[in-house]
Amino acid sequence: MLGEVILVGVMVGAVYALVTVGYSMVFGILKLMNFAHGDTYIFGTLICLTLLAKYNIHPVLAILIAAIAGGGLAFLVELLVYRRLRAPQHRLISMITALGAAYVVQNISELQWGNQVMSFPSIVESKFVTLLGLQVSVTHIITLFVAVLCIAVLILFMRYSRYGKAIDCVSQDMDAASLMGIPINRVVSSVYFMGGVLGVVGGVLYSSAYNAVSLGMGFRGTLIAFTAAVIGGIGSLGGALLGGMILGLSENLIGVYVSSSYRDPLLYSLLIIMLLVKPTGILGNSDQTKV
Amino acid sequence: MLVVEDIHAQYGKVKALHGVSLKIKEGEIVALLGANGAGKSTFLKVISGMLKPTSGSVTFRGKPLNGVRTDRIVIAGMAHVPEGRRVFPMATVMTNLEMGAFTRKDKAGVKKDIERYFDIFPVLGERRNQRAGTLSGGEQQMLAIARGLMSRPSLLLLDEPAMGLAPILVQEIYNIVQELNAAGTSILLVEQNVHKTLAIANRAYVLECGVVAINGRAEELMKSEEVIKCYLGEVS
Amino acid sequence: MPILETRDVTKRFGGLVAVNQVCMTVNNNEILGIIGPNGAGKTSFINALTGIYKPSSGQVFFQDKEITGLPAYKIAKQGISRTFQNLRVFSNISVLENVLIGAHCRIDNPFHHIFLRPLRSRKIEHQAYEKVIALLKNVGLEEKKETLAKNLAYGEQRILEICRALASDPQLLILDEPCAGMNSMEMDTLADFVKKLRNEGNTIVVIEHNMRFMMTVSDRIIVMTAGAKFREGTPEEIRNDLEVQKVYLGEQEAERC
Amino acid sequence: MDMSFFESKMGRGLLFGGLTICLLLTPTFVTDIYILSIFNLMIIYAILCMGLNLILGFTGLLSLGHAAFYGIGAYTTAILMTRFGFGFVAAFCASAVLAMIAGIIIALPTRKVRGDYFCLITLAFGEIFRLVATSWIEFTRGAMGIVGIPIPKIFGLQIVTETHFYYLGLGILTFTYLTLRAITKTRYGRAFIAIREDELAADTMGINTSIYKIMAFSIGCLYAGMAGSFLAVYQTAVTPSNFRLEESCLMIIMVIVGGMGRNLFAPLAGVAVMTVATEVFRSTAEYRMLIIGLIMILVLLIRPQGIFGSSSFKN
Repeated sequence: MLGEVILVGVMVGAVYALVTVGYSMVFGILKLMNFAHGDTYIFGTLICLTLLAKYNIHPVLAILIAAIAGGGLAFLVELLVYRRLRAPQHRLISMITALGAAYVVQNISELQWGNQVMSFPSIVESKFVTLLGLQVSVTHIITLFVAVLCIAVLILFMRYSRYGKAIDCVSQDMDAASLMGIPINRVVSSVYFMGGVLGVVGGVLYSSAYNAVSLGMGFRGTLIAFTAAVIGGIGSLGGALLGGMILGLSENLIGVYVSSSYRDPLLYSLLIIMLLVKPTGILGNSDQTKV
Repeated sequence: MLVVEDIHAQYGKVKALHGVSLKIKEGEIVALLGANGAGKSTFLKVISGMLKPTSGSVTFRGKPLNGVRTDRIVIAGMAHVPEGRRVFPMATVMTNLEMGAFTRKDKAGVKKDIERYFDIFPVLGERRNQRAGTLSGGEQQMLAIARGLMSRPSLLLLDEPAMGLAPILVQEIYNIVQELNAAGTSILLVEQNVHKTLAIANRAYVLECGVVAINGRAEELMKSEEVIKCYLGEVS
Repeated sequence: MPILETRDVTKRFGGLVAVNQVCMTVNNNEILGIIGPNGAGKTSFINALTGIYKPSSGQVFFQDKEITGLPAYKIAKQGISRTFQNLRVFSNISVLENVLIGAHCRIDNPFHHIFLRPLRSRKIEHQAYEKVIALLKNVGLEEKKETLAKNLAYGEQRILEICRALASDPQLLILDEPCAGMNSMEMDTLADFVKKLRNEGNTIVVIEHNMRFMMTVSDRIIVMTAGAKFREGTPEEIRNDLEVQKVYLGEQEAERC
Repeated sequence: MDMSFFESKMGRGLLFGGLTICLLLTPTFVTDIYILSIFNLMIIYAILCMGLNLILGFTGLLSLGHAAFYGIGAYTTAILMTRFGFGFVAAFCASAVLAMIAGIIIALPTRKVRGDYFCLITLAFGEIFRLVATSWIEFTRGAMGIVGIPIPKIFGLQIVTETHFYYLGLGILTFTYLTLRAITKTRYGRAFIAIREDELAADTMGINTSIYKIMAFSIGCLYAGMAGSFLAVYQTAVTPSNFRLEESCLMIIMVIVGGMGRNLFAPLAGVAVMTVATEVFRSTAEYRMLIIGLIMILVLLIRPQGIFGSSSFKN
């Protein structure tokens, strides 16, 4: 039993990490809390649902289209809402506009799909296999595999590609990066786009693993991304992975062995405790204000 | 090669430049002098496209640069080494140099150039896989200059490269600047240290409160009563 | 009589030693200048004195009381007031309110008095107002008291910042690069103003690059390089010190001084 | 907008006097119960937003959990009056104090946590409150809420009709305004502004910034508790859905649209605009969040200081 719970926890954790990565990267570069993150990826997930359920499109193609739609939406939100308020003195103001953007995106989704819990088709046939003596769902294994693969590819991209290194440098010193000829606006847009794409992939995997999706998961997703990013260390990819795993595991353990109604209060308490104890997160760097 | 005419610029709430004009010819070292807050760094930011001037024009090799994005300006052949070094502290020396060549497409050439700068700055070669933030101030300054050179600029803008460095290092940096110039790079050097700068520059402009107070050939300015009075000050 | 004394004050940032075992004293009613190249740790040193940084080691004594590592607001209450290298006036509020905030810790108006003894509370606030008006008159900003600070000229904002620091009746006033961005005329005015403050009984520490300004105002000068105290002496001694010339002034510049 | 007339002493006096008379006489002109109920709603939001302005506009702290303190006030009054037989006045005071204590506890981390992280704490607290109110069924009756809150009596006077509630609300609002005005005119109000403008500089002025932030936050929460208590007796019922994140956001929008900062009345303009807008758009409730979101974005992009705000706010 414990083994299965842990495995599901790891699966959920990997999906959470996928959702967190985009949010965390955005924060790393712009120091902006993107409240619209969750609603954006739920929008993409719902598009995927429509494509699968209504038009019977092949799942891979559906996920691809949905991911691009989600990424495009994130890109649009950045362009229209955040770009003009990028200067550091607008940080609080841009947070409020981010909330506004979350509202708008959520409302648009609600007009299209309503706010009920909808059933989400399984992308792969749900079968159980016995692995190392554990009863495991194939869906869970594939979900875990895809999520880890996405994150691994992202980490490799950030570490070894020229563009990935440029993104990293923009987050370290935006002005200096622009003096190197790195096109800042394009880099920021692409980070938003990537965050949206990965979020949608995470959202689709999660919804398909649990066969359900609802608008309410959007805001919860934002909070999960916040919490996981804060636990792991905001702006760090490894931190996002670690934070996502910690959240996914603890959530499942508590859900099974204590009570599922304590799941969300736990999430929020973890966030508060982490902010109090180590606001820089497990893998984050501390920053010293310069006078 | 660079013609700047009548630049007015505002930086935040402070009006920083009130009509600054400046010319750089091919192969020159031009010094831009002035006290803290005289508008030197703001002026460089205008030239490299980081800050939009309220009026005035910048022309680089016959092409107007007004409102052109910084990355285009880098491609056009101008590199700006900012004040306070501003290396990417969490990235390695190697990555810093690679970023300097972001606008270049010739991978082999970039590799060759990196090795070349490791020859010129052996310290950097020794520390190529070290994080730039762990380098000392002087090493970071060399990295910043090398990084600026990676885009193969024909004009290098150096903003206070000697700032905060030990005097011995200052001399070394100045020697490097002269070498680079001898190798064919034109240089706009912003400095506070009047004498050292005038010693290596061909011409100089002195900024005071956002206007050019004096300009002329370096040797003449060295002897000028006006420079001494206006810029260095004399103790009464 | 020393008013401030530091013993081996050190400040480290990670591996970097910004301030290295600095010992110094400030005497009552003098103007002490601190000079040194950029990055020599002057501002970090001041930050360690005024509680913005906690010193990594060493001790600071102010009026014979140890203030090492106290939070900034407590040090301000003890009577050390400062200005900043990059202007930090409260830009969106009026000149008057800026200076009133400077007087904050000298306004004896406990919170419950606002409701329980409203008359006393109002009287105290009014006294503070009059004191601040007098101060503004003294620096020539009285006519602009209702102007938003951000709408003042740069030089006036510098004066306002000094005025705000003075409003707390400091025993020690620290000015961090007060001449930055000033032309030589404004600098002369500021030099006169600083000397006037000293003659009125204030003790002042000034950090500044401009040698002419420093030579004019300072009674004593400390030279810092690479985080450590390098030399100490009268302006005359510093100017003629060969080592200082080599490390900081440069030969030609020393000649010009 | 030219504000010089309203800022002159006579202009302000006239405006203030006129406004007071209008407010006092409103129930004699407005006989329509529905319209009067909108006025009462506005009064509740006015109290909340004046308090929030102290937190957001003066001190520059973003609170995404103001509705939770409002909720604490409402539930305290509801529980004390239905279960423990408290009178309204006692329950009202207890509500205010409890909300303030909660405010102090939530604001304690401000000494350690940076400004934008602090808003996450308030957000998390707001959600925790709502979840507890929904799932602690024995105590709060869960999503059903607490109903049948008795008619409030103040010194023997029964508050029953809309008009009665109007005057009660106006009384609380007046109290809010007068106390806030007294506080903000002293060194305390200036210290709050100094923290908003430049926390580090404020620190070197001898302002104990962490204490002052806790102070501003908890005082703002005190008024939220009062508004909650008023809501409980006015609606005679409270449910968790009254205190969602959406409510907190709505309050922020009201303050921003009206204008944050020095001018205590500025947020009220936002209250009026947003309450009327919500009523007008009631028929199109499905677009509500879209409209609120767009207003948030557009107002901040075009005029970050709000309609009547004088100072834009800095981080």
